[in-house]
Amino acid sequence: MSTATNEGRGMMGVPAEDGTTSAADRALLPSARPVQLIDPAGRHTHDDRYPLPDGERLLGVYGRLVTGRRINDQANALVRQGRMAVYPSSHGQEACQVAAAVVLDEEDWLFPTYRDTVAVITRGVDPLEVLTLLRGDWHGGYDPYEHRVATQATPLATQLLHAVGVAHAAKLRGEPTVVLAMCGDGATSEGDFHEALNFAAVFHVPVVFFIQNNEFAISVPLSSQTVAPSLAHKAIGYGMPGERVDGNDLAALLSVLGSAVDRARDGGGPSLIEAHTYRMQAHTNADDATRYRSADDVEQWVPRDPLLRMRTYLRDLNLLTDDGERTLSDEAERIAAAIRQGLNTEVDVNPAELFEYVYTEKTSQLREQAEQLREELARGADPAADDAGDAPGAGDQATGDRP
Amino acid sequence: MSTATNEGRGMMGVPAEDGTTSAADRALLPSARPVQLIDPAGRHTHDDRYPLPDGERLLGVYGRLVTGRRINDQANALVRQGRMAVYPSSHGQEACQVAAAVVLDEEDWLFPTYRDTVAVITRGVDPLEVLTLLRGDWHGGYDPYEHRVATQATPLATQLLHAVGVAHAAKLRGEPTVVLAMCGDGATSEGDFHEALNFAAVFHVPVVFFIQNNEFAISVPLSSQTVAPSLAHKAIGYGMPGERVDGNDLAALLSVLGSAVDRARDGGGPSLIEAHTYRMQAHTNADDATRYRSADDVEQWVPRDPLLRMRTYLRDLNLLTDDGERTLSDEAERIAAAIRQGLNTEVDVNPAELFEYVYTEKTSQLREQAEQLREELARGADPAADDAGDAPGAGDQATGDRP
Amino acid sequence: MTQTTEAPARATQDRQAGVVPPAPRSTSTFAKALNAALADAMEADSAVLMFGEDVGRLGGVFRITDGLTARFGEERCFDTPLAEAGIMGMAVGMAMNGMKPVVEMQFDAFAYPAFEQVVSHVAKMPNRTRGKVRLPIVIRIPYAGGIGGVEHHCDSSEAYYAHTPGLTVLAPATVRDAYFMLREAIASPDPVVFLEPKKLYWSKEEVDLAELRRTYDDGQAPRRIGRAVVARAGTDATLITYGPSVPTALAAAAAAAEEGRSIEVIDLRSIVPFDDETVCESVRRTGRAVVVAEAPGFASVASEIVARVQERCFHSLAAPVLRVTGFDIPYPSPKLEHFYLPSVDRILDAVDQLQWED
Amino acid sequence: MTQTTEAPARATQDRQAGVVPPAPRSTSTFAKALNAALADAMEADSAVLMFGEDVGRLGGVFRITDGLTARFGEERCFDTPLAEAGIMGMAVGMAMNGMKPVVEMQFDAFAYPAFEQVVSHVAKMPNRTRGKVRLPIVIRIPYAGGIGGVEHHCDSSEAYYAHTPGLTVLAPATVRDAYFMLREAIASPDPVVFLEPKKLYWSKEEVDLAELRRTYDDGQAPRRIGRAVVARAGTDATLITYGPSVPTALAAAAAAAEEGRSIEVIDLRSIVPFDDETVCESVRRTGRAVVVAEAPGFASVASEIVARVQERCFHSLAAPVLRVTGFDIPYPSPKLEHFYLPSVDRILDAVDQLQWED
Ligand SMILES: Cc1ncc(C[n+]2csc(CCOP(=O)(O)OP(=O)(O)O)c2C)c(N)n1
Ligand SMILES: Cc1ncc(C[n+]2csc(CCOP(=O)(O)OP(=O)(O)O)c2C)c(N)n1
Ligand SMILES: [Mg+2]
Ligand SMILES: [Mg+2]
Repeated sequence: MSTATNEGRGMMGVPAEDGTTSAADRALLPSARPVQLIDPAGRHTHDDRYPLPDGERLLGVYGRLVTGRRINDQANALVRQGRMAVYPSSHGQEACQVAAAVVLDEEDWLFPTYRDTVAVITRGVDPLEVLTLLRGDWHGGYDPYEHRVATQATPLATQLLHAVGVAHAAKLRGEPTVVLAMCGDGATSEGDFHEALNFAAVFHVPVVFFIQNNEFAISVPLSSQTVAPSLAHKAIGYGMPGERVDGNDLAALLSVLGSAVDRARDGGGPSLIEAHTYRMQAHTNADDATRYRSADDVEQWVPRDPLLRMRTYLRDLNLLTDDGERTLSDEAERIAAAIRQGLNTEVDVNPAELFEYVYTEKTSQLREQAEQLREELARGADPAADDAGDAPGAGDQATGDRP
Repeated sequence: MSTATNEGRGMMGVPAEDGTTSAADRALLPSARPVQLIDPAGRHTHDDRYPLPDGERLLGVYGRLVTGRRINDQANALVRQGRMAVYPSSHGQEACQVAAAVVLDEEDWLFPTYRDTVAVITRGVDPLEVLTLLRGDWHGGYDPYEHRVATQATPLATQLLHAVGVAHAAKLRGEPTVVLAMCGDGATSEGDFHEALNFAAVFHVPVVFFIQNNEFAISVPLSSQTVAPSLAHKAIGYGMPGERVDGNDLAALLSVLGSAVDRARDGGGPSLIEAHTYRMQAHTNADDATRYRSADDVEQWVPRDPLLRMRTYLRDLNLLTDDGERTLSDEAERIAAAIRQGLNTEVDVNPAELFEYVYTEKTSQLREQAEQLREELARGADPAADDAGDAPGAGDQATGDRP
Repeated sequence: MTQTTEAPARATQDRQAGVVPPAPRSTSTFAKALNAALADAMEADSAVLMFGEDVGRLGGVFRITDGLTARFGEERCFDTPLAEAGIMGMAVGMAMNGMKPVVEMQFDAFAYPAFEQVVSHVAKMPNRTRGKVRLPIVIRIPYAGGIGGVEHHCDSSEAYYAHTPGLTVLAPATVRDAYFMLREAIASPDPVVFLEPKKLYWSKEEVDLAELRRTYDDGQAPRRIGRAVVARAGTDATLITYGPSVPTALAAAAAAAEEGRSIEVIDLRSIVPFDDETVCESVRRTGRAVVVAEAPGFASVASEIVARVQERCFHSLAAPVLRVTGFDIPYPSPKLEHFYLPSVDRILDAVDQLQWED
Repeated sequence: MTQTTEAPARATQDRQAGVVPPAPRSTSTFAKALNAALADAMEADSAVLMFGEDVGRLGGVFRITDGLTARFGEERCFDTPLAEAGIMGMAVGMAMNGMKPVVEMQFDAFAYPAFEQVVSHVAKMPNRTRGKVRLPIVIRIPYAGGIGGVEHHCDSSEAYYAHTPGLTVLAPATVRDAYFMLREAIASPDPVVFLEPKKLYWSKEEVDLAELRRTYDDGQAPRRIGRAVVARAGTDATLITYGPSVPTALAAAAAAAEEGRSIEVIDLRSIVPFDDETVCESVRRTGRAVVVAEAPGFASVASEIVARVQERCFHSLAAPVLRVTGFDIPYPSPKLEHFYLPSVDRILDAVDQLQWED
């Protein structure tokens, strides 16, 4: 057989007749290019299927973008200052972060990853509670029920199945809840991604799967992760529609995600949306990105910055003024200051809590063990004083990448 | 948004423009209908891309089909007679079984499932060695290296990854090995299926994934397994071509599988082939299929029998004569008789072997334990005599479904 | 933990708790008791859901869910696609959102694909969220061997779960316990791994399932999570066991009685939490103990029991605590499994080695 | 198993085996020793491959594979898609087909998605095929805590593997052992779970890696699989430990010495196979033992050690064998982990409880 290209050919290298792709197939495949409504230069680009959100809406959400960027910068600074162990920054991905949060209603659920701190905060969760985890105080810091935001645990793709379960339960009770579940490009390789999409499709539950394709999984580029035409092309294999969108275009994200959420709420079932974006910084502060990509690679994405283009667009239409910008940056600064202050205040961690939540009621084993620790502490033992290992401190730069 | 059908519409319910599907996409999508070269009435049906194998070849392989059916019938009978604990029959799927084996060269590898006994025997493995497992003598009975056939272990979809590894090793050494890896429709839901296809595509290794879609996973119909347009539509999500084929049409299977194997050998990478067939009997003898499907459902597939149509085709062309048929059924009977005789001869199982193969060299722990058992047996203890549980014997009909 | 010391024989247990057991009117199998427990729990609480592979129309490969779909509808008892991590992960989400999912893993070894979901989420989510998110999930696992199953159909996997903090791990051994413990597991706010010994599915007892339901619903069934029970009273040595090995241990005790040795048998029922009190009370009294379990012995629940007993009862021990467990090998093929399983003979051998003075 | 009884101190071990150790010329970290072992093994045998997540250009998140891709090419050391079952399953196939794959699971908890492949195939395939298919796979797992990692980055998962027949389970604690044991693991025809204590990655020793290579290649390195070592000689009590807890146990022994108690420390190194001989020789001599390990104690490797020691050394024991382990809780967050980890104080407390006569 041939080593010839597959372009325009059937599976076995024989040219396919035109029209073998059915209308049903086309409905599930993503558009040929990622949906874009505002180009990097800040100009509106027309799209037949996705309307441009109006100016007021864009202006409102742009403010969240400014805050989101400020949060990323602030968090990075706090890590450098040793106030936080680690921070997986979403710098450059803020349009995805903000859009994911604002397209949801109150009764909806958001399932973030460890990188989606800005999305979680945009949804309304107290920043200090969000950062509890990264500060090392506890494995989670906010009540998932308060704003309907799941925990940011690190086992990749596992949360997508939880999202399906939450949506399934809501559907069984006839509630209008939609669930937006986020993951990265790397996470799409995990078996749980596959099982989550299939379960969602088979049970026809209201989940929007939202992939932030930022081209890297730590050091591994997308090309080593998949050779599919796009990640959105995975959708048809589950019988759900897939779409791709410019992940640095806030307007396109709002429109595409918004319409997927509407569709899910109206009983239209799940869908898969891939946003093309870029991880502008290292995986986390513990990572050394120079080992696997050049500054030039990163440089190319600077002009595509999500804030830049939205700002240009809004300024060109005079929706955003100097005054308006000041107001937005003041607001962002206010939030950053609160985070700074909060993280500079030491929080008491109580070792007795270690035994509190493992079971609803402590087992007799845990009662004994809690008592042992209590006695040790009462005797004034300081377990930290005598670690004989050669352990580096938390956040050691050479530790590699966490989470 | 709409509750309207998605037919001919973009993801969000807006009609898609024609031509959004690229030629590259079309090359990876399966044909609109399963490839068929000989219809149920035994008539050749033309296909642009897949040539009909010549008569001699079809006649040769038809003989294997007759033998395969006989093996299924014989094994079922032996289970009824209590000579074997359990048998997952491929009755009705023999065209898939035989084709999967005969399209491979000697240097290739076959990765079967528990249901693919006929494929394994067709590849050349001694039937009695194959049945060791189902007879309960040991967890496997043949040397995988002798005919390059992996074990028939039951954890679903796990073997697909092993197949990728075997192909990858061969590729690294520059060997021409192709690996054909089989699984069922149900197994496509497992995470390992997803990971295997993705690994194969990313590493561009010579694996042909061959799904026998027999419409059931024990009691669960395909419609509860997936809502994809077809299982072959999953291929594009990995960037490999997918194809579907009439799984009861031996000619189409030989052509489609053969061309996928050629392509893989020529460096064209992996592909996914879905055969539409039907499990004519219960999942295993321990299963009660009347609980989940009607006799009518099964009846509809009788006229599509893979032997029937091939026989008609060959007789119509006078390639198959009365004499020829007799020869074939004599040969099948000879093999069945050997199986019968073999299974009626009790095999000695040696408990000392239990400790022999866990490690290359017994650990001191296992040496002690082997010695304990040896002593017990030397003392004449008969562990079987005193089981105080309420266990049914092996193969109890009510046990449910094994494997 | 209290009733057992005073009430060594299992038969008197409910009576002690103030329940007058009715004259048994009918018999039930272990499987049927589980089926009834599921039905009664679903009847009592609409948040209880049952799902997994083949649990719908087929009623499960062991028929434990028989009739539930017909009775409660496809939304309450249903088949999933064939993917165990999927089943477990979806259960986590459902439990997060107000449901009480009961999931069936078709066989023990087929729960392994769900291991990450179980260890990293089911067991840890309540702790991670400081108790805000409780996961009232029951993971039903047809468990262990002795049924002539092919490879991967007879694993004893309790150690994996018992070693994982956050999970409750139960293994009933009688028809009554099967019913009450499954009801209790479903009612528990914590995730429960519920191990159903396959070889006991067809065991029978004289029980009236309607009676059990009334007893349970009236709050009259004594708690079983965390409570071992003395299945047979004795004075010379203690056999500590659970699940599929309970009948074997009882048979061994009966055989020993004929030889004049009085052996106590403790059925743990609850592996986690562990009932130190009942176990230690017995061993301190008898001074000798053998742990019997089907799983390979190395780093197992049996190891734990030996370790705890010698830690806590050291000075009462006249001999080392011994173990009769599966060998440290993969579970054997059907024709060889009887060489592997703890047997009456092997238990009696171990008892003989307990350094009797005479 | 032989050298240890006569050669209680680790330093003399290689000398005993006939190797004259050269004067140490340089120092190496644990991490660098692992890196050298991989490179040397790949140099020695072209069938050795290294793959996993980020092990290529990045050199692994802990840099254990640093430079291997540059030196041996992308076909010998490479990144995979992000899927652990995929990595493990592909390794099985590669091992079936003549390769010796070394795979890295990025962190302990991220090996769980591969659990089914490990338990149902890696551990069982050789047995299933009556030894026809051997699987010379090494599963490298950055292991355990003490590094201030977030949740899921500090699990001690050895019990899951040690309980699974068919796996060899190793945990080095010194730089020398890191090198020699990884070479031995790669050379083993059996699958090895190789646990690398994260907190020891940056520990240093005076060793010359080139010298270690020569020693190993000349067949002069004494076997370590199945061989414990006396890391510190003593007469009053024995601490039995492995991996990340070895330095802590040694520090406790040093502290006890100041109080006039002579404590022997045994570094198991090899969890499976287990070196009963070395352990029991010591305990029979000292009459007292404490097992130290970081994993939750319930149904753990520590339980197994206690069980075996009391089974085999019962009449030598002056006190119960005690355990200092992690609590039965999920591994704590960075700010709380020091309350969880076995500490010198906690070990000394346990030693104090060993019922000393004076
Ligand atoms: C199951 C699992 N395996 C490995 C890891 C380690 N890990 C953490 S983040 C990461 C890369 C994730 O890449 P991607 O999904 O693209 O998300 P991104 O970091 O780019 O947002 C890896 C391998 C993990 N957290 N979970
Ligand atoms: C991981 C795993 N889960 C569950 C099972 C139990 N099981 C055995 S066969 C089967 C159905 C498989 O269906 P399919 O893949 O369509 O193959 P078929 O039996 O139709 O050939 C199930 C659920 C298993 N063997 N492995
Ligand atoms: Mg990414
Ligand atoms: Mg099927």
